[in-house]
Amino acid sequence: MAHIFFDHISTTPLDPRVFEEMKPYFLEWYGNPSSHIHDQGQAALKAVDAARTRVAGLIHARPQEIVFTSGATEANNLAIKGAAEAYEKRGRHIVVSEVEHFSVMNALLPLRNRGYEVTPLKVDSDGKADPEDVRRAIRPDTILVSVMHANSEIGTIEPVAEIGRIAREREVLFHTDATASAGHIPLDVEAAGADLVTLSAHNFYGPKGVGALYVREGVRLASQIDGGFQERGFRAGTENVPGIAGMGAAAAIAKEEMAPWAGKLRRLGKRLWDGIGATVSHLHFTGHPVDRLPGHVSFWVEYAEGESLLLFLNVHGVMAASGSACSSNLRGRDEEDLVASPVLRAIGVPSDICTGSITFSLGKGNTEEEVDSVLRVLPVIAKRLWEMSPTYLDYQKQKVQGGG
Amino acid sequence: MAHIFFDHISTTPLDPRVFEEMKPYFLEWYGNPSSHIHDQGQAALKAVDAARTRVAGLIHARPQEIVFTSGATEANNLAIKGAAEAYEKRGRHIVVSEVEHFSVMNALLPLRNRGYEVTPLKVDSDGKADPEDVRRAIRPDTILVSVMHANSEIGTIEPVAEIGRIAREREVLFHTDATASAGHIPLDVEAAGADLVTLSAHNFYGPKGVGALYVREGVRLASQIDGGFQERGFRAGTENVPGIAGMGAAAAIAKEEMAPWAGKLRRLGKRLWDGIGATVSHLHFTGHPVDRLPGHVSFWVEYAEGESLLLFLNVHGVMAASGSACSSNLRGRDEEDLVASPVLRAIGVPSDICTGSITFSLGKGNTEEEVDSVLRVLPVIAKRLWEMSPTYLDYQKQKVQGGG
Amino acid sequence: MAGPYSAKVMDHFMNPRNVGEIENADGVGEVGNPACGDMMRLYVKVEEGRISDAKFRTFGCGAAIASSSMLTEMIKGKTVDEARAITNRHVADALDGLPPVKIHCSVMAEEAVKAALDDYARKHPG
Amino acid sequence: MAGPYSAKVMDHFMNPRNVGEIENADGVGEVGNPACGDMMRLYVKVEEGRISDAKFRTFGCGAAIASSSMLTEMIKGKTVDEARAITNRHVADALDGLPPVKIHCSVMAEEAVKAALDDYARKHPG
Ligand SMILES: Cc1ncc(COP(=O)(O)O)c(C=O)c1O
Ligand SMILES: Cc1ncc(COP(=O)(O)O)c(C=O)c1O
Repeated sequence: MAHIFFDHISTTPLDPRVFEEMKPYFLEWYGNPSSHIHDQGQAALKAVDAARTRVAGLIHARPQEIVFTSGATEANNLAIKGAAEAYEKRGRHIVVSEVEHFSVMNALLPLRNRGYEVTPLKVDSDGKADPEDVRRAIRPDTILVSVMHANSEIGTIEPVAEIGRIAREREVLFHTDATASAGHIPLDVEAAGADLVTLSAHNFYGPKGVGALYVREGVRLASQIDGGFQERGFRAGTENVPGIAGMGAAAAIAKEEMAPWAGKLRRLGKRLWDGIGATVSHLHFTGHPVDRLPGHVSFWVEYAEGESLLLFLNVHGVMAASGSACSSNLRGRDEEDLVASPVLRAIGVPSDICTGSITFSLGKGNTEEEVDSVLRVLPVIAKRLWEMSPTYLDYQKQKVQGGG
Repeated sequence: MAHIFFDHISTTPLDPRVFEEMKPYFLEWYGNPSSHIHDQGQAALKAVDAARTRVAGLIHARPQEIVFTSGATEANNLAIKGAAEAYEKRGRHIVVSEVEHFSVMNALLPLRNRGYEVTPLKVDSDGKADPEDVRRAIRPDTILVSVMHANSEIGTIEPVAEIGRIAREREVLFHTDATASAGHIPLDVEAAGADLVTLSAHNFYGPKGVGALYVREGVRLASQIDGGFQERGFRAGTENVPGIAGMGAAAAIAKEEMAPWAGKLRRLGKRLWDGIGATVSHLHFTGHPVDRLPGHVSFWVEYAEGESLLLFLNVHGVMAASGSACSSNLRGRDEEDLVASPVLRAIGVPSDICTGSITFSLGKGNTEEEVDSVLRVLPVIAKRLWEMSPTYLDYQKQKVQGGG
Repeated sequence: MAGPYSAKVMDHFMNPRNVGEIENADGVGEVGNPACGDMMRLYVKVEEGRISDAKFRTFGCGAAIASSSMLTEMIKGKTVDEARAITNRHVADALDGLPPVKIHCSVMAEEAVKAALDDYARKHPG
Repeated sequence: MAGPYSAKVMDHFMNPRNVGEIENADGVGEVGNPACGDMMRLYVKVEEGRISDAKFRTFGCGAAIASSSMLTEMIKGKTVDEARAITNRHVADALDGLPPVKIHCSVMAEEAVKAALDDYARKHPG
């Protein structure tokens, strides 16, 4: 059967070259970097330092500005809670876009409980925040602005450079979550005016279990995982050496090959976008049509529910994600998870029909043939679900009545 | 040159069988468990669930009581901060032994700053806590007792079953950090009366970057890394699937082979202990002589400094750790790190001579020949350092004067 | 790869039984709400106190569609009282189980049959 | 594998120059404290205002031993004033650098030579 992976936004396959660079640190050089007095530890420490330089290179930072974490979620928690606690004396007000990932939104909850105030930034119907809104939202007690680089669900790229400039003018820290974008589109911490940047290895063909937070020299953070003195005191715990080496390798490869990857993904993405638009009715694209992640095609289909779409796609060997929380609610907290995603609500999609949202996110290994396969099966699947749906039936009856 | 790794307490080599079980989750089944609606995600979710069952099996727990983390440090932080915050209304008093790892001790700092009180438990000269001290330390507002299962620096095994029983009688949560012991000596969460247990994969031939916290059914914890709904809400972030699969494999192997490993390590450890005692003068063993980790031999040598001992050992291909902070102070905060370790101070080693402490921690791959090699080089190294040392010179002069 | 669902669920999801409408149904029950991700409409034909036919249309996830399909199979041929006695547990068990967070889909099926039979009772008093 | 130190440091650590005592030294300087992990005792012989011999004993880490050894090499043949001008930076540079947290070992060497020359000055006033 076909095995068409169009869910790169959830995770990417490890690049085999990255795996090769990780391998020596499993069986041969397994040392703990803190035990660098001996050869095993020294080899591990060198691997971590080399990876730090490579990750820094991806975003034009300096090696000592990279703090390795267990992933993007931890990096976002460290950025938000760490900055809030470190700059508490200066103020307790934070500005965030309303389309941030749960790992930013939920990191704010314990802070709110402790009296911090959060101003959410609205986005337009393409999912973009307005830098002028950031200017208006900043108060004398604002300590942090957090706006993501690109949205994973709808693909929209945010105007981070303008937001960073405004934050800097007002002497407020600027954090950007680049989980979905890093390694895929260029990101320069200077150009973005960013003080804190979240990166995730498994989103750019690196391993799971490792991420990084860029921390601009001079920026303070309260560490969130306390213990030994690793990562210059920002993050305790024995380093995930093979994982970090893998993140370094993935960063080096991405830096080198990002441009051709993006070129290919834009071509494939356009083919998919145009094809879907032409063949599936009752379909609405989401996110910005131009300022979006390469190879990212997101939309919702009326009268069809997301999980059912995904299940049928999977039966045809096509793996994708649903923007609605529904697709992951098999382990959700409770039935409330069944509602439409906050991002779709933020861009104004009516909540009674947007449970049918789909995100196709292509990767460097995908092909035109795979796109064409998806273009063949999607209309069939949509039709099948419509024919089962009471809402579609009502719509058709109304149309007949309206016409008659 | 020889490559004699006697530093298993810092980390262990990955078991090649564990690596084989991790491999499929790098290149072939790279899915995100949250995307379990499709085959890739489903394979990942199954791997995580299978590993959960295996890790639970190692400590006689139920699968749903295992929360995967990025390692022992994070697990200790989650246990201490998570329990403190969740049970804040009941009280703000915590009891810990004074020989806990930094990841317990330093996790208490932000809590102290918020008004929590901590009662340290003294240990005797072998490093053992007294359960009766725990009984005396518990107050009406005590919410948590934390005493490690075994100490990594001096090898002593603590009387956790007695402590657990007392904590349970008094309806106080009991956390034990089993980083150094899990996979090496039996641990049954029922027998230990433990509500929270910290585990670390890379300490029992599993991969770095993954650990677990056992959370007894019904125990509440405030999550410390917030975001998506992974690990039943205790810990957000995309799972480190290959790492978790590796931890599961390592747990299954350890459960099976722990007894023969321990038998071998006790033999090798005795050979090393007896040999060192017979050949190196001015040597003092640390930790309990009997209730200690198999293959763990720790001591300090008068008139010799730890880092120099380690450097010379490494020149001879022997890799070990120093109990003094000195060995890792190349990246320490400042010169204060040069002082003797808190554990050695706690067991009463005079701080002006204990910088020469050494921990040899053997693993399942070590041999008698390796032990004998170390027994040959250690006396030579000690002598060499003494001959360079002004304190040894003074000692000898005094001896001559005393004798004359 | 089995996916999150049992083989039985997947079979009923991919080959749902009794999809459609019944013209002049004796009872129609509608439960759920598309805004919450699922909605089911159940049609029953009742002859001599027995459900002689049942059809459904459902908007929803795999479990919702499979529960609807299974329900129609279960109620056909049953008396009204027997059908009323069907619980969500019966539906879930007949599907070889549902993931815990999908139990509400079987609840929806239970509610749908009750709603349809209430409608039948209203239309056929006495 | 190079270890945490430069090849120069490792050479001076493993083959330290001028270990020992000078009987009837013209100056002896002792700095550091074993409780802090390192202690150095430096002996100098001064002839016609020049350091004609230097020996040391050091308790301490690799950097402490290497700094001591390098220091004795550097001061031999120097005038007292030239030796006094030696800074920790000179010692560290001569060793091809030290890790940042080990800089204090070169500071100890600088202090040892000053202490030894102070002792010399006390014993040889005028
Ligand atoms: C924008 C964004 N930030 C953060 C995360 C969290 O990443 P992880 O689950 O790898 O920690 C995600 C995951 O999908 C994301 O899309
Ligand atoms: C007893 C104990 N607990 C916790 C830790 C922390 O482990 P990690 O650095 O792998 O997070 C260690 C590490 O040496 C330890 O010895």
